[in-house]
This record gives sequence, structure tokens and C-alpha cells, in this order.
Amino acid sequence: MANPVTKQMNMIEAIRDAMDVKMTEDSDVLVFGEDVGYFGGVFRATAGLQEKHGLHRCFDTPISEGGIVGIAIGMAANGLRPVAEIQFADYIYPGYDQIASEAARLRYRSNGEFSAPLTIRTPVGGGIYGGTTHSQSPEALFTHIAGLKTVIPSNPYDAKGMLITAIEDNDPVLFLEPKRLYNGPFYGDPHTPSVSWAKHELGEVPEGHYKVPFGKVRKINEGSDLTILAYGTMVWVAEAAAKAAGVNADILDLRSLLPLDIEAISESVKKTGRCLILHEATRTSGFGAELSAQVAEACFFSLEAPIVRVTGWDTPYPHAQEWAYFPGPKRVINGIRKVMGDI
Amino acid sequence: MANPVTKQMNMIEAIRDAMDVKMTEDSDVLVFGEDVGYFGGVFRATAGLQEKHGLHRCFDTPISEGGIVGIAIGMAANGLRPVAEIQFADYIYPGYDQIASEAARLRYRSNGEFSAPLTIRTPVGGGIYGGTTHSQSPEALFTHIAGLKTVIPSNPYDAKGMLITAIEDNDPVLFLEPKRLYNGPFYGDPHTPSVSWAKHELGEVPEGHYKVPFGKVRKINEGSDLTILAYGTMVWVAEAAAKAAGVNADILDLRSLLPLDIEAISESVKKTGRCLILHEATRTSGFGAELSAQVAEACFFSLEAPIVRVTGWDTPYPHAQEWAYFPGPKRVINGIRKVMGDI
Amino acid sequence: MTKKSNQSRLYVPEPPFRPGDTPDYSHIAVPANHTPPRPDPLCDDHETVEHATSLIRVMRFNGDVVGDWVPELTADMKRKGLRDMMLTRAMDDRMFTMQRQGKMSFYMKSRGEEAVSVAHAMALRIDDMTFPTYRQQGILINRGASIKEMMCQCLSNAGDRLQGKSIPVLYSFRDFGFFSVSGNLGTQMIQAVGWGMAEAYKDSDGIASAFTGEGATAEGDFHYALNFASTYRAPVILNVVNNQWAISSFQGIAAGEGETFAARGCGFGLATLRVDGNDFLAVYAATQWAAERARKGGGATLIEHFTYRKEGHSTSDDPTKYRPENEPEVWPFGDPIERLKTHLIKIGEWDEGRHAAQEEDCKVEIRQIYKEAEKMGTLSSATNVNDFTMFEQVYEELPNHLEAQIEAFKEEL
Amino acid sequence: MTKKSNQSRLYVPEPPFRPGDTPDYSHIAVPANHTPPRPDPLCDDHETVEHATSLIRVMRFNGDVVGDWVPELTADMKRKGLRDMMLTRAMDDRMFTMQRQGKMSFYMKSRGEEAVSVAHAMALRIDDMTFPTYRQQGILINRGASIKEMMCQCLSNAGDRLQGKSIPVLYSFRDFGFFSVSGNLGTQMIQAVGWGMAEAYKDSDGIASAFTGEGATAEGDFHYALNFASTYRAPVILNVVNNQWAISSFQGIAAGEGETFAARGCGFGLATLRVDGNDFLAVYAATQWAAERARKGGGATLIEHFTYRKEGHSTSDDPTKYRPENEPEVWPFGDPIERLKTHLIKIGEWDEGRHAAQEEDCKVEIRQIYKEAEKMGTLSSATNVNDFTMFEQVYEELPNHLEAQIEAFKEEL
Ligand SMILES: Cc1ncc(C[n+]2csc(CCOP(=O)(O)OP(=O)(O)O)c2C)c(N)n1
Ligand SMILES: Cc1ncc(C[n+]2csc(CCOP(=O)(O)OP(=O)(O)O)c2C)c(N)n1
Ligand SMILES: [Mg+2]
Ligand SMILES: [Mg+2]
Repeated sequence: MANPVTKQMNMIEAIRDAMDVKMTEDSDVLVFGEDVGYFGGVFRATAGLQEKHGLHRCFDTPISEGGIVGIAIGMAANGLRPVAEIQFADYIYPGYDQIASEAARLRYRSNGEFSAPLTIRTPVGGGIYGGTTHSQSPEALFTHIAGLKTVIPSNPYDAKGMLITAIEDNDPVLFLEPKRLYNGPFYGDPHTPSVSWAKHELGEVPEGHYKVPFGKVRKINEGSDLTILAYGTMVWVAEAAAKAAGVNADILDLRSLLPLDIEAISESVKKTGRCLILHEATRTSGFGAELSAQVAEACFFSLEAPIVRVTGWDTPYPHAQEWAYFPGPKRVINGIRKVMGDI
Repeated sequence: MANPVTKQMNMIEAIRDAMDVKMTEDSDVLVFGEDVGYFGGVFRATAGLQEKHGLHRCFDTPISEGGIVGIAIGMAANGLRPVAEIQFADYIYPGYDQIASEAARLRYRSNGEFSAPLTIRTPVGGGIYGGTTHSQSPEALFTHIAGLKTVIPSNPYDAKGMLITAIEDNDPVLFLEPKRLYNGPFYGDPHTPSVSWAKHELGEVPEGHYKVPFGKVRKINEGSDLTILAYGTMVWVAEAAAKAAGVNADILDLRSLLPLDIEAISESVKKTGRCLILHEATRTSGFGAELSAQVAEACFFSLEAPIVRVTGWDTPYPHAQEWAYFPGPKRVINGIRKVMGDI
Repeated sequence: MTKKSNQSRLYVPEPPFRPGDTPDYSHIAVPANHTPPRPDPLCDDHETVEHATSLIRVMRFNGDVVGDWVPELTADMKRKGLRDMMLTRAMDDRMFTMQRQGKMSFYMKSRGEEAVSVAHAMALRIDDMTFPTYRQQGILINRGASIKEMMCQCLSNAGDRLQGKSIPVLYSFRDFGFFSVSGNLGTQMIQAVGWGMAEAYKDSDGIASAFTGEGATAEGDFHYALNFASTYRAPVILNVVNNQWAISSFQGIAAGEGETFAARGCGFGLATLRVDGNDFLAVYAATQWAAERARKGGGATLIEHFTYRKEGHSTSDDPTKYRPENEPEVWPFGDPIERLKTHLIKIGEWDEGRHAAQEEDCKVEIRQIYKEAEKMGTLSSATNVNDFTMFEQVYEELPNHLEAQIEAFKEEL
Repeated sequence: MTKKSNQSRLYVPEPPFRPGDTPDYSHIAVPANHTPPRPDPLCDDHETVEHATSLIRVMRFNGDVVGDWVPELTADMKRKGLRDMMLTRAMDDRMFTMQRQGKMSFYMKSRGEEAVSVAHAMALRIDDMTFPTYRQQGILINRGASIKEMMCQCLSNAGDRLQGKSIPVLYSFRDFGFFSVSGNLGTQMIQAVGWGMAEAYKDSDGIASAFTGEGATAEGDFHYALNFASTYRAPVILNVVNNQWAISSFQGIAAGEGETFAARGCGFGLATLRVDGNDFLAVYAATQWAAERARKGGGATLIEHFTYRKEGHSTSDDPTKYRPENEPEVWPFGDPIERLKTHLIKIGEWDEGRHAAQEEDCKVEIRQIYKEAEKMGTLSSATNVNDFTMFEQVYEELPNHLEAQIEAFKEEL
């Protein structure tokens, strides 16, 4: 850790701290989005930043995701480091064209004469009874876009370090925040009392500036039975399910989807010979498909069993049936059994 | 073939004929988009339809892909059968929210009380020196959307039959048209004289009404060496490359990506034990990833070699380097060699 | 107010008052007799340009009615309007409380805006399709949809016609001309234009009426709606409910230097009306005018309903965190229920006693209905929704890959 | 005109004339002395409302200058403007012909619209970033970018600074305040607002100027630009080039019932000017006014440049398929080059002889430069662009997966 002095933070506080650190050391960093100014964001991620850094550095925008990304591109091309918040990933689509056709293309189109070093923060995933429009995980719609980087932390420590890396990156970065993890790790069972980051070691966040690099997985557990690839909320579900299933798994928190740490992934799968892939997003054309394809390409001759994907269903995210949709421990354990050849 | 009387048509004529047939038999069918009215579309797909069916049934729209899809949803929910054209798939993104959040969700959201039986036609793929914004193949951005169907014909016969199926389908359908195939099959080498549909048997299109069902592959060649999965332009490149490589391949033209004919696909792969997947779109999170994952899930124990994906590169579609980007015969042949274990 | 933003030349608008300030809205003139004239509904759009920046009002605060826009409404209809608004408010209060008790995941009130939805619905035909936001429950109440079914939708229980698929208040009642409410802001404005174009295409005289909050006018869909409605002279009413707030953002974030939201329609050659949204009779009159214009082929009207969101955005926020606690009280346009009540009493068609009684009736009725609804399940107990229904209505017919996923799901049970 | 559409109540606008018709634009009044007054550039936006529907003109057809808007330009500057326009046209003609010979994949002319780009650029500072469409090549010519480099970009050859990545005319010249042109319509309007906001944030007095065709005003980005520019008082000029056509669609498809595109800004409280885009001096004056307003903190101005696209949309279409062949000739606002020439002659600063000579000079100069450019490669011969450059500039640094793809690509060679 770059900095010995640490502070216990939940994920929202860590994200806020990353912006605060960057705004303090670099006047080119601006933060804006719907309700992010005076109010501090519907999830409080920007609380206090306007008061501390000024109205002109942390402000509300009109309800226009396309406009938000559009001004971010213009600002970034003009030398600033905008950090834009999209209130829910489910509402990012009006800005999709500006992200995919413009932010991700500007450097290429101008052969490097202009670029768009911007960061887009947005909460993803279910678990809060948000239904079809407050629960989506659209990462795969962005990993298909050349010129864009897509990352997703699973804990406060990574969240702060990765957000600082994102803001300093000279290419556009989509920073996905698993909203179910804001207050604590979530092991997939909504009926057990929720755990907070307060006593969790990954809630110990260094003060000041430090970076967590993109393209490097975080290994949570060293095991030889199988490899579990997960990111965001599913990292914690994986841990709980592996324990419950009594398997000794290599659990990799991918953290960065594009760029992807395929080296670490294939090294692990070559060791274990079995691979389980988890995500909350709908299955078809989800990022698990790309992972499955790349793992098979890299580790075919080491695979002892078919790669198994455990995902959300190919339906919108239902409201009342939220926990039937969510790929919880039961579904993951079934996946583990399947990949272990027990069923 | 449903109808014995046939007419030689290129793909544009076949697509136009499908709309003409439906507009003639069903007054609920409307056609609109940018330049589709009096001018008949930049690719001439709607030429003559306004004159024949009236200004109010085939008309120009403002340049607003979001607006085009938006009115199509309202019309469809109100009982019409709109067929909207997006001039190039590269320009579909301003309409992405209306497609993914609205058209694909309306039935679910209202539990079947409302639905959006609309068809969106749009040209995809490169090969015309269209550069980054006239060459894209964004199919994977739509196959991830539950509630939407995504199809792509590779010849005039299928184009007409599938478009009629799309218009009659009670769910929203994205109908992708490989623009490089409008005038004839394309075998991947731009330097050889281009072939037309005039003498091709798949250019023999039945007059009147007939349907080609979704979710069924078309087998072009029966072979035992390997299975090649392709769609759109790559179907023809696959045929040429297989011939050139001297392999005897099962070549499947998928035609419909969602729903997908996984039965026929796995039956073939189980037979050949080898699978090559082709698409023009960028590689990462392209539809080839989903195909690779599903084939591995269904055929793991029959696979004799790693599945190989041959795709466009993970870059925007360059202009001058178009043929270096395009997954032409050479790249496909290398893929065949690889999957055959020769290299 | 621009103090802070002057730290640089980048200007960022701020609301006049924040928590701790004493709100004073005396600068907002409440026009008494300055209501603009009522032109013929088929007039040239230029004749409504002044209406975009002025304010159509019918009722004075003392209950008198003045001006060209006084609608012909029987006392019975006015009383029904009053009752619908009171019922809407009673239901909102009840559901809010029940949400606090964990019976449902979420709820959104329309307090202060009841006239907009109720009077608007009353001035339309029931077969005119409305495309509401989450704050026009008054349309359903006015049109007689089942309150129990509405409650069951919020409870996501066995009585929910949507079988738990959607979050609370995103109702869908096709038979009551109430389009499925989207969670995505703005999107339905342009869909309503398409619906209206289809009506015109079919030579019917049905119309569509779409709603957006002032905040969501910043979305592209609002622009598409104005543009397409203008180009194809679509028979639609485009309503902007300017309730001054978009969650924590004051209307100035969306309005910018623009004076009114109605004025956004002028550049498109649309008819534009700006109405006192707390004035039941004015909303009715403006809607009636726009509906007649659309029905007779005069094209679309953009109506700005000038009102105020008296409560938090939803059960998820505390408004005192971003605006003065007493702002709702000092807001100069009063309360829609109080104002219609005052008018009815003034014309001798109502009295305090009946009003108090009716208020109690509504409470009781709502409590009764809620009891019935809750019997069918709640989020805190069991919703009684069959989990397998989540696989239905993705497509008209169940595709193979979903059948396979149903099988996989069975393994979890 | 509404004959066909009356087959149903669905109205669809049509242009007044189609191929075969004899175009008659006498109904379009060309205002001679009715140019609106020139208010102070920092005036209240209301003072420019009439400017949104009238037309700012300086030059009469006889070369006289009239009204408040006559700019102070030396004869040398006017002559430079004239030459820049002639050079632009000469280049367009040459490139069009070369495209027909297969030397490049595509080309787009700006014939008839040269004053819009050249005069606009002349009234700005070179460090004011412009966000042009594919039809403002005149900005580069005026600012002195290398014509050879422009040609090489179109030829995608070894001299192409973009190394063949983009299709012809999608130039990028940062040093000349020319933002990389996007193939996606409209998107840059809102980006320009962001650029301008950054200028304000940095306390600089630089401004941004964005362009869209009238057709692309229908995109959401145009709405975002008006809204954000209004909310944050961004120092930008938002230009709508109304050249009457969007490929085959006449301006009425985008305009609908709206009279002018400038009027779309009124509802946002922006300053709005509508200018005769074929009048070099008027475009200069309007731009100068808007630039001063933005630079001094007065906020954004929406300028509609009323002009006419005299040729096809691009090398890909034949305009006689959708409009009368002689429409460009009968269009009542003349030709920008002819009109400035007439004015210069009228004031004794130019003559037919010099004009003819300069026309020849431009042709020759362009032919020379083109010869040089072509030496570096063409699409029909070899572009001389290294194929491997296609993997560069996707990201600042080459990621692993692209390195692997470069290796795979090598196997193909
Ligand atoms: C596209 C989209 N962006 C953001 C949101 C989140 N959101 C829900 S309501 C709301 C505020 C809307 O304000 P307004 O339009 O004024 O309507 P009101 O709530 O005042 O009725 C926001 C930002 C959303 N639902 N959809
Ligand atoms: C988002 C998008 N939609 C469609 C197109 C295809 N297209 C290119 S130019 C054009 C017409 C533009 O007309 P206008 O905005 O009036 O500009 P002009 O060509 O007249 O200068 C269209 C539809 C595009 N490039 N981008
Ligand atoms: Mg509001
Ligand atoms: Mg134009």
C-alpha cells in the first residue's frame, strides 16, 4: 500500500475519497451528474464535494445522460479530467452513442490529435428491489467497444485505487459500481443480516493518493479444485458458495474486464483444469461468453470439464422475483457441482 | 418454396419486395426512415414504395434514430406494423435506449398488456470503404437484450422470407442487412470481379408471400472435417475459404442469432469435432464469444481441438486499411488450419 | 446566488433558497386578471406564443372564477374532481406509510399535483391514450381503475396484474387509456407521438397525451417528440409538469436561461399553453382546448403545468436535505384541493362539513381497500407471486433458451 | 402538396417542387432593407427574438451594403475572403473529379455554402475551437491549413496525417482550431458546449463554435447543446447551416411547422440570429456579434445560416433524382462568391479581369497541389499507408489483446 495511514471506509466513502483526493491535487478534475452537486448524489458518492471544492467543480446537470457524456468529452478534449456520474447504469443508454461513437473513437478518428480522458461512474447490479430499471449490469455492451476501458471494483480498497487510476488514465474509462456492495460485502443471501465494511480488512483504505492498476486480477483464495472467475457483487457470492460447497477454489476477482488479465486467468485454469464463470448480467452475450471463449482458447488442453457459466436469466430484472433472478449461492453451488462433475 | 413462380432479384430487390408484399396485403404496415420516402433510401431498398402505396405509408423522417424507433414503438403498441430503416447500423446508437429499454421491455413491463411488434432494418458490415462509421456490425450489442430478436440474412431468398417473418412477428425484430451482399455474394477478395445475384440460385425469389422461420440455420455444405459457423457476409467468405483450404466443412449460415438454432449447431459440431466461428465485428464480446461458449457447453466431450474465432480486429473499422481489417479468406484459412490442428 | 460560481467564469445555476434559508417567493407574481385570452382551438400557433410565457388561471384564491378560460363544468363534475383528488391524496398517504412499514419496496406521492392528473383526465375521452409518468396516478383514479389493483401492483402481490415484474407505481392499465409507465424518463413522449400518428393514420379521432416532468425535458426524447409532432401534425398533447424539482435539482437546472418550458414548443410551431397546475378548472380548460385542437386535426399542443412537488421525490429521499422545510407552505400557488374546495363553497355547492366528512370517507375507503389488497401479499410477508412468471412475457412465445433456463432454475428449488 | 397525404389524416410534409416541376421561389421574400437592427452583443436575449425569424443581410444584389450590420472589413480582408471561397470551390471541384476517377472513395462539396465557413472563420480567433461538419472545409482554407495535407487525407495516402483511419473530408487539424469531424451527425454540438465550459472554467476568453446541418438538428445532441449551453451560459456559438436539403429530404422534414431553425433557441433563452448565409459580410457580422457575446460572458448564440446546397449531398447521390435540376439556379439568394465579387467591384476594389485571373490562379494552384498530393498515393493505386497503423491510437498504449492481434495479422501476410 502506497500509504500506511488507513481509514475504515465503506465503498461509497472510498469512491468519494478518490474524487476528493484528485480534486484536491488537480484543479482539472471536475465532477458532475444528476443530483451530484448540493445533494451529493442519490447514493451520496459526491456528498460534501461541492461545499469543499466549489459549485463550479461539483455540480448538478440536466437529466440528459447524452448531454452529460457529451460535455465530458468536450471538456476532456480541452484538457480537463471530468468525472461524470450516471445515476443508474440502467439509464446510461441515452449516452450510449456519445460513449461508443465519440468518447471511444475520438483518439482513433483524429489519429491521436484529440482524446477523451474522461471517467464515467455508474452503479450496477441488483439486490435492492430496483426492478427492471435499477438493477442492470450492462458491462458486456461496453467491453465490445474498442477504445473504451471497463472496470468494476468489489471492495472499498480497490474502488478508491481504481477510481484514481481511471481519472488519471488518458483513455475513457467506464467505472462500474456494484451498488449492493456500497455498504458491505454481500454473500448472496438477502435473509442473513447484512455485513458492513466497518470491520472488513478491505474496508481499510489508505488516505491520500494510491492506485490499483487495470488489467490485474485480485486472487481472493488459492485453491486447486477449480477456478472461479467473478467480478463485482458475484465475487462475494463466489466466496460464500465455494465455502458452502466445500471446494478449494482459485477465486479471481477480475476487477478490470477490458483490459483483461488473461495471463493470470489461464495460469489458474491450467492449474485447476476447471472453470466456473459468474455474472449477474443476463446470460446471452454477457461478458461470461467472452471469458468462456478466451479461457477455452487458452486452456483447451488443460480443461477437464466444460466451462460453466452461472448468470442472471435472459429476462429483464424482475421486481418481486428479484432473488429468483439473482444468481445466488444455490445457483453458484449447482454450477460448482456441475463443473466438478458431481452432477 | 411456398410459391412456384420466382423472379431473379438482388438482395435489395428482395427486401423491397418483402415490404411491398406486406404493404399490399396489410394496411397496418408502414415504412419510414431517413430518405426512404420519395428518394427510396440511400441503398434504394424502398424505391417506388411511396409512389405505389402513398405518401402516408412510406415517408421520410427527421434525422433522429431515437425518434424513428420511438414513433415505431408508439405505432406498434397501437396496432400498426411499422418497418423502420436506420440508414447505417453505425447510426443506430441514438436509438439504442428506445430499442433496449423500451421496445424490448414493453411486453415484460406491462406483463403482456402492451407490445411492440416492430421491425428495424439496417445495413451492416464493411467492404465499401465506409470507414469507422459506415461499416460496423453491432449485432452483439443487441443479442444481449432480452425481449429483442436479431436476425441477419445472407442472400435474397432468405432476406425476403425473413423480412416477412420479422414484420409478422409479434415481438420487436432487428433485421440486419449485410450491405456488401446487396448486389451479389462476396467471397472476400475485393480484387476479383464481383459476382451478381442474377445467375445465382439464391437470387431466385418466389413472388408473393412466403416466410423463412427464425431460429433455424441453413446448411450450405455438408462436410465432416469441421463445422464453420457464420452469418451475413462471412457465409460466403467461409465457403470460398473452405474450398481454398481443401477442407470438407459443415458450413452453417446461422441466419437468426437470437433465437439461435443451437440444436443444429451442436449436432454438427458433435459430428465434426471441430468448430470455427466467423464474424466481421470486433472480436471482444462479439457474438462469436456467445457461440463459442454455447458450443463448448453443448459439445465439450466431442471437441477434438479448441474452437477458433476469426473476426474483425478490436479496433474501429479503418478506411484505408479496410482489407487488412476485414476477416478475409487468408484469415479464415489460417483459422481453418488452426482448428484442423495443422498449425 | 452566483457567488460561488464566480470562483471561475463557469456559471452554475443555484436555487434561490436552500435549507436554512427563509424562502420568499414574492418575486413570483401570481397573475390575477392577467390570464391570456382563449383563442379558437384551431388558431394559428402564433396566437399562443404569449400563452407560453404567461399563465392561464381560472380560480382566484377566494374561489371566484375569472377570464376566458372558465370551463363549463357541472357542480357534480367539480365535486367528482374534488373527490378524485382527495382519494388520490388519501391513497398516497396510506401507501407512503405502508412503505415505511416495509410492506412495499418504494412509493411515490403526487401531493400538490393532483389537479394536473385528475382534471387532465376528466377533459379527455377514456379511449385517449395517456402516457403518464409515475406521478399521474390521479388519471387512474379519475377513470375508475381499481384502486385495489393499483395497490396490489405496489405490493407486487398475487393481485398484481403485472405479476411483480415492475416496481411500485409503474402501472399499466390499457383499458383505462393508461400506457405502461416506463422507469426510463422521457422515453414515452415520442412514443405518444407515434401512437397519435397511428390514430391519424387510421382516420380515428383518438388522441394521445404524454407527460414528462420538467427535469426530464432535458432528455432527447422530449426534443424528438416536439420535432416529430410538429413535422407530422400529430394529434397529441405534450404535457410538462413543472413541479419545480427534479429529485434535488431545482427547475433552473433544466430551464437554464429559458423562462418557461412551454416556450420550448414555440420554435417548433406548436401551440403552447402554460397553466396554473394547482387550478383544477384551468387545467381542465387548457386540456379541453388542446384535445379539441388535436382531435380536429390542428396538431399538437405543449402544455406546461406550473405546480409544486409538496413532498419528497419518493420514499427514498428527504427533501429537507436540499430545500427549506417550509418551502411547500410558502409556495404562492396554494393547494389544488383547497382551491377547488374554496370555489365549490363559494358557489354554494359544497361546505366545510361535507368536506371534512368526505376527507374521512376517503381515508376509510382507502384503508378498507388497502386491507383487502394486503391480504393478497406484501413484500415483507410473502408476495405470493409465482417465481416462474419471471420467464413469461419476455417474448410472446417462450424461446428454447428460456425453457432451458427454467429447467436450470428448478434445480435451485 | 398535401394531396397524397390526405389519403389519411396522417400528414406528411413534401417539398414544393420535385423533378419535373418548374421551381418558383418567388414566395420566399428576399428582404432588402428589412434587416433587423444590431443590438449590443451583451443585450438581453429577448432583444434577439425578432432576429430568429427575420434575416440579417448586408449586401444587396447590386453590391451595395445597407443596415446596422455592415462590418468593418478592409478591402484586403474582403479580397482574402473572396480568394478563400474561390480556393475552396476550386478544391471541391478538383477533388470531386478525382473521386469520379477513382482516386478516393468519397468526397463532399460545399458549393454555395463557402461564405458560411470562410466568413465565420475570419470573424473568430484561430484558437477558438470550431466543431465543423464535413461541409466547412472553408474554415481550414481560411485559417491556412495545408491544402496538400487536406488532399492527402482524402486520398488516405502516405501524407494523410490521420494515416488512412478516417474517410475523406473528416479532417482533424487541432493547430488550426478545427476539431476532428465525426461521421455521426450532431454529436459535436454538445461536445462544443463542453469545450466552451472548459474555457470558462479555466478563466480563458476562448470560445467554441459548433456546426450542424438543419437536418441533424433533429438529433438529441442538438437539444442537449441548447439546454446545457443555456444552463451553464457556455461561451459557444451554435451554428445551424440550413442549406435546404438533408441528402434527399427537404428542410421541412426537420423544420416541421417551425418557421426557422434559429427560433429553436428562443425557448432556451439563447441569443438567436438568422443570417443570409450567401452574404459573406452578413455571416462575418453575425459571427463577430456572437463571438463578442460569448467572449464577454454573455453566453451562447444560435445562428441559422440560411443558404442552399448547390450540388449533390456527396459523390454518392444524384440530386436530380429528388429535386428539380435547375433549382440551384432559381434559388433566390444568389451565389456567395458572385455576391462578394459584385460588392468588391462596386466599391472599386476589384474587377472582372482580376477575378477571372484569380479564378484561373486558384484552379492552377489546386491542380499543382493535387499533383503533389497524389504522388503520395491514392486508393486506386496504392495508399502507401502501413496496414499496421490500424492498430494504433485505439488506446494511448497498445493493450495485450491488440498485440496478440497484431501477431495474428502478421500470419496473413
Ligand atoms: C433516463 C433516466 N435518467 C435518470 C433517472 C433517475 N430519475 C428518476 S426520477 C428523476 C427526476 C425527475 O424529475 P422530473 O422530470 O422533474 O419529474 P418529477 O419527479 O419532478 O415528477 C431522476 C433523475 C431515470 N429514471 N431515467
Ligand atoms: C447519426 C447519423 N444519422 C444518419 C447519418 C447519415 N447522414 C449523413 S449526412 C446526412 C444528411 C445531413 O443533412 P444536414 O444535417 O442538413 O447536413 P448537410 O448534409 O445538408 O450539410 C445523413 C442522414 C449520419 N451520418 N449520422
Ligand atoms: Mg419535477
Ligand atoms: Mg442540410
